[in-house]
Amino acid sequence: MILGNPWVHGGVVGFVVVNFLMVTFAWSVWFERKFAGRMQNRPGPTEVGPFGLLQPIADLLKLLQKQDIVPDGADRALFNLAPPIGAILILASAAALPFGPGLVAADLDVGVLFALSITSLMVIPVWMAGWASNNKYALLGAMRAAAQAVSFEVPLLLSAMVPIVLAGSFSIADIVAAQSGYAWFALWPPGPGLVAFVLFFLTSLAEANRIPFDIPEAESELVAGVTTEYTGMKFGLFYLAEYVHTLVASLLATVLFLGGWEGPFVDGPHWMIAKALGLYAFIFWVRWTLLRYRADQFMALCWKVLVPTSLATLVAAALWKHLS
Amino acid sequence: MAVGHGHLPEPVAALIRARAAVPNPHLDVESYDPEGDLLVLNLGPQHPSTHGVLRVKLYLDGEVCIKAVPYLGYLHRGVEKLCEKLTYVQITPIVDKNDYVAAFSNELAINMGFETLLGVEPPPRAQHIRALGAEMQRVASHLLWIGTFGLDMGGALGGGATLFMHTFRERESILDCFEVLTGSRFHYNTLQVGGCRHDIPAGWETLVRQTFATISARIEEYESFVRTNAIFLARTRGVGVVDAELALSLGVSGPVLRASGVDYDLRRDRPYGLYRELKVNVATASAGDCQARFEVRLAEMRESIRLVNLLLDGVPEGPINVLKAVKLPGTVKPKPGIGYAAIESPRGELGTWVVADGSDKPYRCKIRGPSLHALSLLPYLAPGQNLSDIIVTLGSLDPIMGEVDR
Amino acid sequence: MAVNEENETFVHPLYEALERFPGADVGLTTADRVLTWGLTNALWVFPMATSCCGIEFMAAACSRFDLDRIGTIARGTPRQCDVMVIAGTITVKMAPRVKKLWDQMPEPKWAIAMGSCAISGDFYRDIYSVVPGVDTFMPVDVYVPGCPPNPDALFMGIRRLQEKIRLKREGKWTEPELRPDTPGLRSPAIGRLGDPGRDACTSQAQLDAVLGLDPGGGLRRPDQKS
Amino acid sequence: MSIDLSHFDLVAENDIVVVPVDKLVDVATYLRGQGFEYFVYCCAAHYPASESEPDRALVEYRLRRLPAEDVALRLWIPSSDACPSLAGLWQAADWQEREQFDLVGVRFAGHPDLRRIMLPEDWPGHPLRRDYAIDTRHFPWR
Repeated sequence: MILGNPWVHGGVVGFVVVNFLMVTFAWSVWFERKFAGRMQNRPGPTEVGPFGLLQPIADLLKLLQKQDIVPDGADRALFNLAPPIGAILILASAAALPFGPGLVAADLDVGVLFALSITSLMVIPVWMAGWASNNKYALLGAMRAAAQAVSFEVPLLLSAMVPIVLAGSFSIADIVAAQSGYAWFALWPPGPGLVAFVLFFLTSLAEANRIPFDIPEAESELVAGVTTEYTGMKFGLFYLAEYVHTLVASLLATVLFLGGWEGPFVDGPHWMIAKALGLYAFIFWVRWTLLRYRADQFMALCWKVLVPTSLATLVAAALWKHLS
Repeated sequence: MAVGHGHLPEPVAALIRARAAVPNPHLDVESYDPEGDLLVLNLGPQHPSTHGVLRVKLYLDGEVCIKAVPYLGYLHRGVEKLCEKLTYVQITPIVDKNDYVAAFSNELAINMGFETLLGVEPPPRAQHIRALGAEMQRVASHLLWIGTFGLDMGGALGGGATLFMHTFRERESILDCFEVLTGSRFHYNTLQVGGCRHDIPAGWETLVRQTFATISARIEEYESFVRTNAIFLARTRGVGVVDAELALSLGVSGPVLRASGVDYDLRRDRPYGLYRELKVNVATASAGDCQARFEVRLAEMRESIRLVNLLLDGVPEGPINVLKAVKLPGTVKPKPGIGYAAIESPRGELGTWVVADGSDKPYRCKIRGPSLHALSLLPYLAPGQNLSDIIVTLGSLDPIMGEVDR
Repeated sequence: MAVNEENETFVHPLYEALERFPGADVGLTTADRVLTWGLTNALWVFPMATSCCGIEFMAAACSRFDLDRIGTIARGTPRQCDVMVIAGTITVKMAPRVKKLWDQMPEPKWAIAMGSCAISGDFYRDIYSVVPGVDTFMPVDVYVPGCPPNPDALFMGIRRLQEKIRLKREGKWTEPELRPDTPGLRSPAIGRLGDPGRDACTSQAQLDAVLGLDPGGGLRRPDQKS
Repeated sequence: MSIDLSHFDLVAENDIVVVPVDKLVDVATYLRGQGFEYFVYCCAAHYPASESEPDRALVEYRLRRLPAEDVALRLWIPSSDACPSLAGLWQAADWQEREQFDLVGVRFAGHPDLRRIMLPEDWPGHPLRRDYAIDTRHFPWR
């Protein structure tokens, strides 16, 4: 059977996954605007299409028509390369993410490591953009992003180690299988699992530059951070990378801690997607509620609180595994 | 009415104050940094959080500021020159645009300056309307400040925006009250020399009472925002500590001064108009940081709401202007002389210094805006601070560029 | 047509080739209509908010009026914006900066002059430091009169701009936007004409003032007889 | 409520003291020591030359001892002369004197940083002088 060929299978699943991510990105922008509007006593987009549903399409069409400006004194090659690299990297990170049994573009033995390492590469296009823009705000934003990524990688990986230790495998499929029977890692080992889940979630927020850790963007300080000089669709690609990054982080949290595609009635990708979107919406909720930390404060938070806690969690998980 | 001594125990607050050494705003950057390694960042004049068109030239070492040089005048509209060309009656709508979030206070200050020269006193009903308007304006102005302060900390795409939208909702309802009173949402042109132009319409008291009942219930939300939000506390505590002595020497007044522990309010200490009979509770805090300023403003809003409700009870009947036919320009002609009158605007001491030469136009009219003095704190506060903290400090000083540049 | 980096307009060769393709006209006009729809419904605004009108601009973005309803959001950087809303007085010191920010915006771009200060300088127009209207140094597409205009007036301005873009893209003739007549600027938000407390002499004085004004714009000088 | 300045041969009436130029710094130093630490304003008004008087400016400083004791120091400065600066005593005088220099054209001797504050550096003239036309052109912007 032709679908048995790993290349064909990977291609088909990858195509579906990438399109899923893109479509979710588009309408999550709509959802976020509506959601934020409801939080702020206003309706959000209403005029463009029914309930404003066509708003993302209009935004996309507009961004496509804008003039493409490369600022004077910018490093042209890096400036032009940064947005597509960001978008490609973040879409590639979804390759190892299974949406159901066998529904994965590339079933890697080290799936967790692959996804995490690719998402952590996102700092490179951001730094390229900040450096190449010839803009001080962008440079400051890139510096902040690099500092943030370097620090938050540590607790992110340490907390992701907890399900790996508990499941005894680096393969995402094995980790999900280990959680079957509703023994989700966020719930079952009562202490370390939940703590690791919260840590993973927090550090994912920081990785994806979401409030309260969005200091690389910091509109009120750095105008628009690294994207200050980007016009049209290049800005759109950064925007896409940011949202898809958040979505990938939600998907990862789902497979690592929330039992993946397991759920009542019928197991399947719909549960996976539902859980991930729930987390995704929660991130929006956090975003439109909280203020922003200062750079040094959240570095202190990372190194003084998150890293020791994640280490302790890892040790506790290892002990749990050893004793049971 | 002290709002407690801020959030910090007094010894700690004293320590913070002592540590806030006065940095030199005239630091010579050339000799400090002969290599030219500092990053020179021009914040503004068009920047999301410079509250208008302020430009601050920041010399940054990494992200830490070494020296901050504010450049003013991007909104210098020559109001003082314009006042020399217009008659006393025509000036009121012009000064509305100075402190554009508290237009009523501007009108009150300038007309009180003219009344000092003329030696007239508005009738009791007009005094009531003036005090009412000023207190309502104070609430509206502080609401806007809380919202923009949230924007400075949370960004236009985050929790700050949510706070901003909520405070604007309340502010809109106050503007509605003003619209019913004066016919205009924003720039009222409602006061004139010797009294008011617009009398209270029927049913207005009920509207105002309802509005302020709602707002006073919702202030609880903002209060809980201060007390329970860890990020807010982390961002404002101990940030931008204003030394009381420096503040006095810089002529800073209003909430910024009171948050530094100086118990001083013109409404109580140099009473004018109706405040001679009214007991005003002055809110102070001792810490002098951004959170103390937030708390003082919150307490002031509460006090203003109390005053509004009190004033609504006892509006006397009678005329609203002592002068006849003041609607026509040229009818107000004070004798030659120099007068100064000051009121407590939402931002502090808003004064008018008028020189009259016996004609129907002022010879020279200076508006002493509190924002200019508050902004002059920035070169002293910014050195040693992070870029993020400079934004927060600047926001907490609440400068309105229309009033700074005039 | 497109604009290259030297600000020259040119017809893309691909576009030329497409036009010769049979049946392309139907497809192209439809595509153009779709693109125009996208363009008009996602006008991101750069708030050039200098003074009072800036506060009303904020009010327009806030809950009662909500610019987001028609897909308009404010961005802090000119590079990502389509419409510059000049809200407030522009002084001689500020004008070069406004021009620079306008030049930094990518094509296609439009400008809305919000408030009488931006339109003509209003009563500051004779002041030594105030630019008498931003259209003296940059193009303006829509004028929104008022001092400051109510947020709903700004909404109407954005709607007018959308209509204008639509007509331009369809190649139809649009009425060139002129500075609004000064009588329009002076109309109060709530007419208190019928109020019993209003003196008849006020109405007469207003009428006289309106009749004595320069119908062409707002740039009348004291020494200049119309 | 007037402050005693008799050892300077000055009389305060209604908070207002007319001070000769050469005594300003001494009087101000004395007042600063007396607890007048709140600087309210520094204003200037220009008076063009008339038959009896040369071209001159009126400068007024207002100082306050909290809560409500005011003293206004009033000086007449001929245009050829400079007013002594009080920026060393009250920091607020720094910007206030710069503003009056910018707009009215009064020069302040001993000011640490006497530049224009409101108008661009290259602006000709001082707009709040009586002989300055309100609608002066400024190429190319107006």
